[in-house]
This record gives sequence, C-alpha cells and structure tokens, in this order.
Amino acid sequence: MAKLVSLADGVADLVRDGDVVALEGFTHLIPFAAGHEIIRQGRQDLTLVRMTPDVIYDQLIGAGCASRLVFSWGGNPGVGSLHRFRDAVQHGWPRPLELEEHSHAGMANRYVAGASGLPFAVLRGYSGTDLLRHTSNIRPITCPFTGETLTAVPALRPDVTVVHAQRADRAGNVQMWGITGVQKEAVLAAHRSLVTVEEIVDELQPVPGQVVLPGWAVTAVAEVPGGAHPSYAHGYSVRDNDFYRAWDAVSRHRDTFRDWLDQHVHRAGATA
Amino acid sequence: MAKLVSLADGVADLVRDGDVVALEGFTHLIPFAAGHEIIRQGRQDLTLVRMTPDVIYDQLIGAGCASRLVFSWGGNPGVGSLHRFRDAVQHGWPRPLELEEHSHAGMANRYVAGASGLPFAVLRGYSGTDLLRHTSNIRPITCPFTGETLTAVPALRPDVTVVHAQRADRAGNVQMWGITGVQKEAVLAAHRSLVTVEEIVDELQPVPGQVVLPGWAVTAVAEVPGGAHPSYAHGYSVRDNDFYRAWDAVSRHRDTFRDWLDQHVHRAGATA
Amino acid sequence: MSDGPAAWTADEMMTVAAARQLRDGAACFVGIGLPSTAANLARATHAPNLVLVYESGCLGAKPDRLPLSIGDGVLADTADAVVSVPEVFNYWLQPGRIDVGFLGAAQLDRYGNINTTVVGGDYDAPDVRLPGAGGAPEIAASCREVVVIVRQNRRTFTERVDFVTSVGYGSGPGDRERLGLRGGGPRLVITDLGVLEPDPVTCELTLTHLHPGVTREQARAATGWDLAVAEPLSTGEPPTAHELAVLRALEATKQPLPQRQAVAPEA
Amino acid sequence: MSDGPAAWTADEMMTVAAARQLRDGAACFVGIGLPSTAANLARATHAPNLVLVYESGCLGAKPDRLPLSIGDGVLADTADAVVSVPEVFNYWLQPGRIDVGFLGAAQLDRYGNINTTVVGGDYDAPDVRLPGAGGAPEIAASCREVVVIVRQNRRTFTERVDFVTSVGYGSGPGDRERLGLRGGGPRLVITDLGVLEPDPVTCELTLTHLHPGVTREQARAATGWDLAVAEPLSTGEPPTAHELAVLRALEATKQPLPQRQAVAPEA
Repeated sequence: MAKLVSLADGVADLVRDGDVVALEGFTHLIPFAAGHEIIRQGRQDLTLVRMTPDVIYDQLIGAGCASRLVFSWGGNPGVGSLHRFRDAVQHGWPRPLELEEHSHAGMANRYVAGASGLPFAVLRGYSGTDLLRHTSNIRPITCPFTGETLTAVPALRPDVTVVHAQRADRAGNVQMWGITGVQKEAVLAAHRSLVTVEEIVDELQPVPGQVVLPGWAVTAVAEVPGGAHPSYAHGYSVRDNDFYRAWDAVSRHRDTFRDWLDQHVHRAGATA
Repeated sequence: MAKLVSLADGVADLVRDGDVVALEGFTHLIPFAAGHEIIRQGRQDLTLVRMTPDVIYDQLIGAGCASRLVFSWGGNPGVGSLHRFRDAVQHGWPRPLELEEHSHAGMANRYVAGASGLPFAVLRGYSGTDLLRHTSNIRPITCPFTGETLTAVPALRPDVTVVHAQRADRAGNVQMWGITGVQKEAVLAAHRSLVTVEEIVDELQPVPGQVVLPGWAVTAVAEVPGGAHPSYAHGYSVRDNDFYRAWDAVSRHRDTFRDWLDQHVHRAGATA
Repeated sequence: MSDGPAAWTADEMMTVAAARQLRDGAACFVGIGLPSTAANLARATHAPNLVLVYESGCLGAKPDRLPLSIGDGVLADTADAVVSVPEVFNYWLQPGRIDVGFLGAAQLDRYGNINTTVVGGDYDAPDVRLPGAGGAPEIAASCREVVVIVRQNRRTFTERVDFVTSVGYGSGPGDRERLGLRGGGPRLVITDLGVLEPDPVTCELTLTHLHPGVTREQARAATGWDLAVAEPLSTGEPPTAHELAVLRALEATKQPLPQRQAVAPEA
Repeated sequence: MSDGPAAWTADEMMTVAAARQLRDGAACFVGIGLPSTAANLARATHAPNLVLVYESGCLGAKPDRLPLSIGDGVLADTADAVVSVPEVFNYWLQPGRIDVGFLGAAQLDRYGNINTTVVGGDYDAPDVRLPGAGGAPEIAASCREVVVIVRQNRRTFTERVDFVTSVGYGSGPGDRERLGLRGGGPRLVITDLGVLEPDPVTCELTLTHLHPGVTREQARAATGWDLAVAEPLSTGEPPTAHELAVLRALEATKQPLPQRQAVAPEA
C-alpha cells in the first residue's frame, strides 16, 4: 500500500542527489509541482529521464539540478526551443549536461522493458540514423528464428519515477485518464515512485479510459491540486497555453529565468 | 473500415481450409457461434491457435476441423479434462492432432510480437522445463547489454483471428470490456479478422475498462447476439456454468458427442 | 466467534492450512480451485488486504463468492484494475512483483518439480494427456515464493515427474540460480496429510507438519520416494469453527452440479 | 461554395497542397504544426474519414479545433481510442498499419534524409541544438509513405544533412531495403514553393510541381544542391476559396498569442 505523504516529504524521502529520475507525462499530467519541489530542495547531479523534456526539464536544467539527460525530444511543444536546455548543451550553463539521445519508440520500449523485468527491448528502430553513432545503448540483435537483424535498447530502471494523476484513494490506488502516455510503464520500471494527484477520495469511481495503478505498486502519493500546471489534468483543468508561450521569453535569458525561478519556485513553497 | 457481414458470409470469406486460425477470449467473450459456423462449413486441416483451448476447441477438434493445435492450457475450466482433445491426442480420433505447446506467458508474448510487427518476443520463461524439448519454437537469446540469457518465442501471425465483443458501430469500430484477455493482440497479429458482436449500435458509448478496436484494423464484423454462449458477454449475459459441467458427459463418448454436434450445430444453422 | 475444533474433511484441512500461510497485504497469484478457495478464505478471515491476482488480468479482485472460472465476471467487477493477459504476465508476474504463487500438480517430485502435461508413455503418445502448462512455468519461476496445494498419494508424489512443466528446485541446490529463475521456488507443499518444506541445504522436500490425526507412516506411505521427516515433527492446529464456517459459506456460493443431462442449445 | 481563386500566403498554399494529397479513409500519423493543420484541413474538406493518429496515443482523433499540442485534451475527447504511448508505437506504427506519416525537417538532403537534431559544429558542441528525434525515425521507417512539409531555402535544403535523424533514401537506391526499413519512404516533399518527388530510378528528390506564381529558378535558388527538375514541370492549382475559408477558420481556433509578459503563478 502506498504511503500518503506531503509533497515536501515525498520528494525528501524518495528523490536523492545523483539519482536517475523520471518525471513523465505526455503533454498531459506533467508533474510540475513535484519538479519545483525538487528544485526547492536543491537536488543535484540528477540524471533526468523523460521522453519529452519540455518546460519542466528546462526549469530543472536551468536550476542546475541535472548533470545528464536521457530523452527523445526536447522542445517547448507548439512554441519552439528550450532555451535553458540549449544553453546547457551549447554553453554548459549553469553546468554541463551530458546527453543520451533516443527516439520516442526507443524510450517507450526502454520503459516497457523496465516495467517487464527484462534487461532489454527489441524494436524496428534507429536503423540508418546517426543516433546509433552517439550511444552504445542502441545495439543490433538477431532474431533466433528468422535471422533478421533488429534493434535492442536496454531497460530503463529509474531510481524514482514521479507522475501526476487525477485521483487516488486512501490505500494509494491511483487513477488517471485522458492521455496517459508512458506513465504506467515509467512507474512500474522504477525502484521507487511518487504520484501527485489532484485529489484523494474515499472511493475511485471508474472512468472510461482510466489507467489504475494499484497502491501496492506505488511508493507514495501526495495530494497536490493543480500540481500539473501549466500542463493540465483532464477533467480538472485545461492546459495553460499562455504559460508555454510566455516561457519562451522568460527562459531566453539567464537573468529573466533566475528571476522567475526565484519568484515562482523558491519563494512559492510547496503547495502541499 | 470493417465490413458488416453475416456470420455465414464472414466465415465463408475469411476462414479457409488449411488456415492458421485463432479464436480467442479468456473464459469471457469466447466466439462459440463462429466456431460452430466453422464446423458447419466443414473447414478442414486448420491449425488452431488459442491460449486456452477449452470447450470451443474440443468441439472443433471432435468435429475433425483441426490437424494441429498451438496452445498453452487445454481443459474445461473448473470442470476437468477435454475428452475430444484427449481422444485426438491419445487415439488420433477423428484424426491425429499435432501439438505445439507453450506456456501462457509465451503464447501471450507471441501474439504481442505478431501485433507489433516483430519476428519474435523475449521473456523470462520456459527455463528448465521439458517444454523446451518438444518445440524448436522456444530458443535462447542473449541480452546484448548484460550478456544474460533469456528466452525467445516467434511471433504468432494467424491467417485469421476470430473474437467476440459486446458492441460495434456501423463503421466497424469494436468495443469490448470486462476481461479482454489477449483479444486485441490476437486481432492485430492476424492477417484477417472477424469480430462477432452482441449488437451493432449507432454510437459506441464509452465504458470503463473498454478496449476499442478501430474499424480500420478489423476486416469484418457480424452481429451475433448470444454468440459467446456458453461463455458470456459482460453486461449482456452470464456464463452458462451448467453447460460446461454437462459438457463433460456429452463429450466423454464419441457417439454422445456426435449426437450433440448433429443436433446443436449442424441442424441449428447460423444464428446470423 | 468460536475457536473450538470441529469435524472437518481432509480437503478442508488442506485449504485452511494453505489459507493460514498467507500474510495480510501479500500479493497472490491464484488459479481456480483449491488455491482460489484458500486465498479467498484467507481474505475472509485474517488477511482482509490480501491482493488476489488472476491470470485473466484481474488485479486485486475481491469476489464475494467463489469464482467458478478464472475469467468469472465477479473478478472483473471487483478488481482494482483489469489489464490484458500479456500485461498481467509481463508487467506484474515476470518482474517479481507477486509475493506468493499458488500451484497445483498432477505429479510432484522430491525437489518440488511439477508435472501438469503428460503422464506415462511418450510425450507424443501419452497414457494421459493433461491440460498443460498454462501460467505455471512462469509463476514457478518468478513469484517470490511458491505454495503447492496437492493431495498426497504415491501416484502424485513420484520419484521423478514424467514431464517437468514447472521447475521447483530442479535436481537440487543451485539449479534455480543456474537456470536464471529469480523467484524463491516452492516454500511449502500443503497436502491433505500435512506440510512439506524444502530442506534448507539439500532442497529436498521434507515433511515438517502433520495435520491432526495423520501419522508419519501414512505420509510416508503416500509418497513415492523415501520421504525425509523433520525432527521434531509437529502437528498443526485443526481448523477453528470460524475457519470452517467461513470456508463452508464460501463453498456454498458455488453453483450446484447440474441436474439435467441435456446441454442448453445456443442462445 | 465558391471555387474561384483568392489571395493566399505561401504557407497556406503549402498546407493546402499537403491536404490535397491525403485520400479519404487513409490513416495518417501527424505531428503538431503544419502536418496537423493539413490533416485537419483534409478532414474538413475532401477526406471526412481520414484517420488521424497522434503519437500521444490518440487513434482516430476528430478535433473540432486545431490542437496546440500533441497531447491536447480535444484529441483524447474525440478519439476512437486512446492508447498508451508504447502501444501507439508498437502496435500501430511499427507493423506498418499507418498509410501516411507527416514529417517536418530542419535540414533535408537530396535523398530525403532529415535532420532535426543538431546543426553545425560537433554533435557534442553544436552550433544549434534542435529538439531531436521524437517519433520521426520510426515514422520515416514504418509508414507506407512519408510526406515531408518544409519551407524551402538553402539553409534547410542542403547537400548533406549534418545529422541523419530520420532516413529518407539514405545514399540512394536499395539503401532502405539494406537498412531493413519496411515503409516506402518519402513520396512527396511539399514546400512553400512547390512539390518534390523522388526520381523512380535514382531516388533523388526532383521538382515536379510549382505552386502558382513560383518559378523554377526560384526553386533552384532555394535549394542547396543542383536541383533536378521534371519535364514537363507542371504548376499546381491555387487554393480554392473554400479551401482557404476552411483553413482560415481552422487557424482561427488557435488561441491568440499572449498579451502579457508575466507568467501565471502556479495554481
């Protein structure tokens, strides 16, 4: 059974310096509040894992929490580039950022392998691309029946995965719906997991399209209403597209970014 | 978009002598009516594929439709043995039945590989068992990252998969819920598919726990109310446990089986 | 609630003994029959938070009656989540998330290896064709521990199984590791006569408990190999009146056997 | 409905030209931006049964406005099915079920290879770090055909891409087969100037159509290699008034750019 915790306690207990950390959520249900708490608690030297390092990882990278990024697409969706991510890659600010780069299909299958207790996954992918030249984590594998050559990628096993969901009950059973991305796999692949939710309820009413993570497969749950903002929680909020657009200007320069971080993260305090 | 057809036309068009045929449904939603139509149309030399060849395959085997069975558990769930299956294996009646035998995990992953367009799947399975001695379709595979040895099984690609579902709309979008087993994978792994449904409706209302198969991924849909009997369709019928218990006596002897087949299948005619 | 002894059958004793082994909160992979009955008895008595996982994809099922099949609608209706069959094997069983796997056996050998495939003759021309593997090989491989429930007699408890469907300890110590099996293997074999446990050094199944009223000679006579016996050999507690009452109420939720010979025509 | 010509922008012409290429009933894997706009324009005009598949897991989405992101709630609300991200790649894209994959490009070479990763310098110290691969390598590999939508200029249309993110025809005929890519590769490159198609023999991208008002010299000047031109070179139809009206109504469903500089605090 998952423990019910505050966000501050959950991050303090489960996210440690040097950890491999996955914050997942595919545009929808991105755990921004938990990311901000990680920044507030000053975590360092993290290997950040995420298919789509968008604004949340721009913030963590700009705040200096990360030394490594494992990813498949880094941008501000529908808006443009991630300036903090680019600054780290191109100029090493605030610290150098090592990259391990994949395709979405590769990353998704790496989580699947992790969730499945397998050391690797097989896919038709990467063939002919220059991604192959830049990581040893993409290797050929031969089908033992047909002799065909396919591609193998190693399992992702984050030390901790953090996701946001709509609801949990008091036993820590987690319910999410709408676009649920790779969250189930990311949680099941991890050694520990923290789920922030819009609300904790007495009983989960079934919803079409729901994904339920049983409480015995989750480490801790924290009630953090609005914890996905500026991303959204289907049925609770809408995406704050203005925030994403405005982020382009905020993040473009180091000083405006630092001001934003100071005002909206460091001085804000945990919401739960 | 799937074609809407009668059961008789669907079987006539899609199931051919010598085909590899999968009728799936895990206790729930077993396509019995389609199986009976296959018997009525006198299909022969089929390779029958199914994780749990229970009463439906006992009937097809006893009727002489099958020359080969690929499976992982053959029994009458909660009741006992399949007498027609045993008679075919032990005495070659009404014709010899070649077996290819797997575990559930292996069969499920073979369908997953088929649905995924991969030639094989990897699992932790079969290790140390005598199943390895009796099929070349279970082979070792080495992880290219860790050197660990795991097990590979080849993809299942049935010529045709037949399943039963609760509902479809007029575009052939199929909706099922409750225990949905391996049906999605079995349909997507197949070259052709036939789905029988309790009813065809104008619009599919979302249901918690639903699996929806888009009409463009299904070949044909036939409306066959009660088409899962004596299995059941969650929300439409309950399992006829008496039938399963009574099947033990009916199927124990060749003559009582033939009488049953004659009365309840050959003379019954297609229900749609 | 009365805790006094009562008259009971050997099957009831076996089921009660199995139920008692399940700690509250554990995740159990259960098949239909005695395992499902034992797990539901545990859930209805000392282990209300036992997590029942059925291979049909039902996680955390809480049936209020005994399901007759592994795909019974009551399992889906009461589960915390219903997932696909590939998912239950790949995401839930294979990574070692399940604490206890329950298995039955048509044959069992002294190292806890299980046969549910063929008995006698050749594989291709067996004397008896059994249902086969189902989920058992991977349950036996991957659960943190395995509990086998099986009636004890010389036909079943055999020196060598005719076919290894599911691996216990292979041919002895170190075999599970060599085979890459990550679960712990059979921790208990619960029979209608008593309880066997693997010797911590040799892995050989050893009689450690007798059910009340059973003698060690009966147990040895019902075993097809020279059965090792633990010293001291203890005798388990009989079923309590409460355990029996709950078990019988559960059993009563099964539908009666059919009264008719005819089989219903298609709907 | 008026079908006469009207004033239009080069981007509008490009979007209309892309939309026209989509046949009704096809399954399209679409990204956000021009591909999504073109696909929704097609759905709103000649291809009402176009199946839109988004990598967020939305199959058969039918948005009534342009989604701003690939995970927009309107996609989930209107989809025939919402599946997990692993499933959309493994069960839907990889086996070749998708007819048309739409891709953009930061750089494109004469064999239709695409770069969306880094421009200039080394991979480890690039001049410009771009978003990277996303779903593109497997879209390029597995869809029955690929349509690239990209504005044409010498910076983008380059002799060699700095990084092969997604494979077109590699270094020429036979390369896709050698690499085991099962989809057909780029069938069309639609730009703001015209349309390029691979030569059936050499696989080299060849200018086959100009948009109205564009000259071949303009197209050649906007290309970083010696651009082959088909003979005869045809000129496409301008957008109809209906196409433009529908496209502009779709664009109007996007939210306006923010008026404020401050970023909203956390909820």
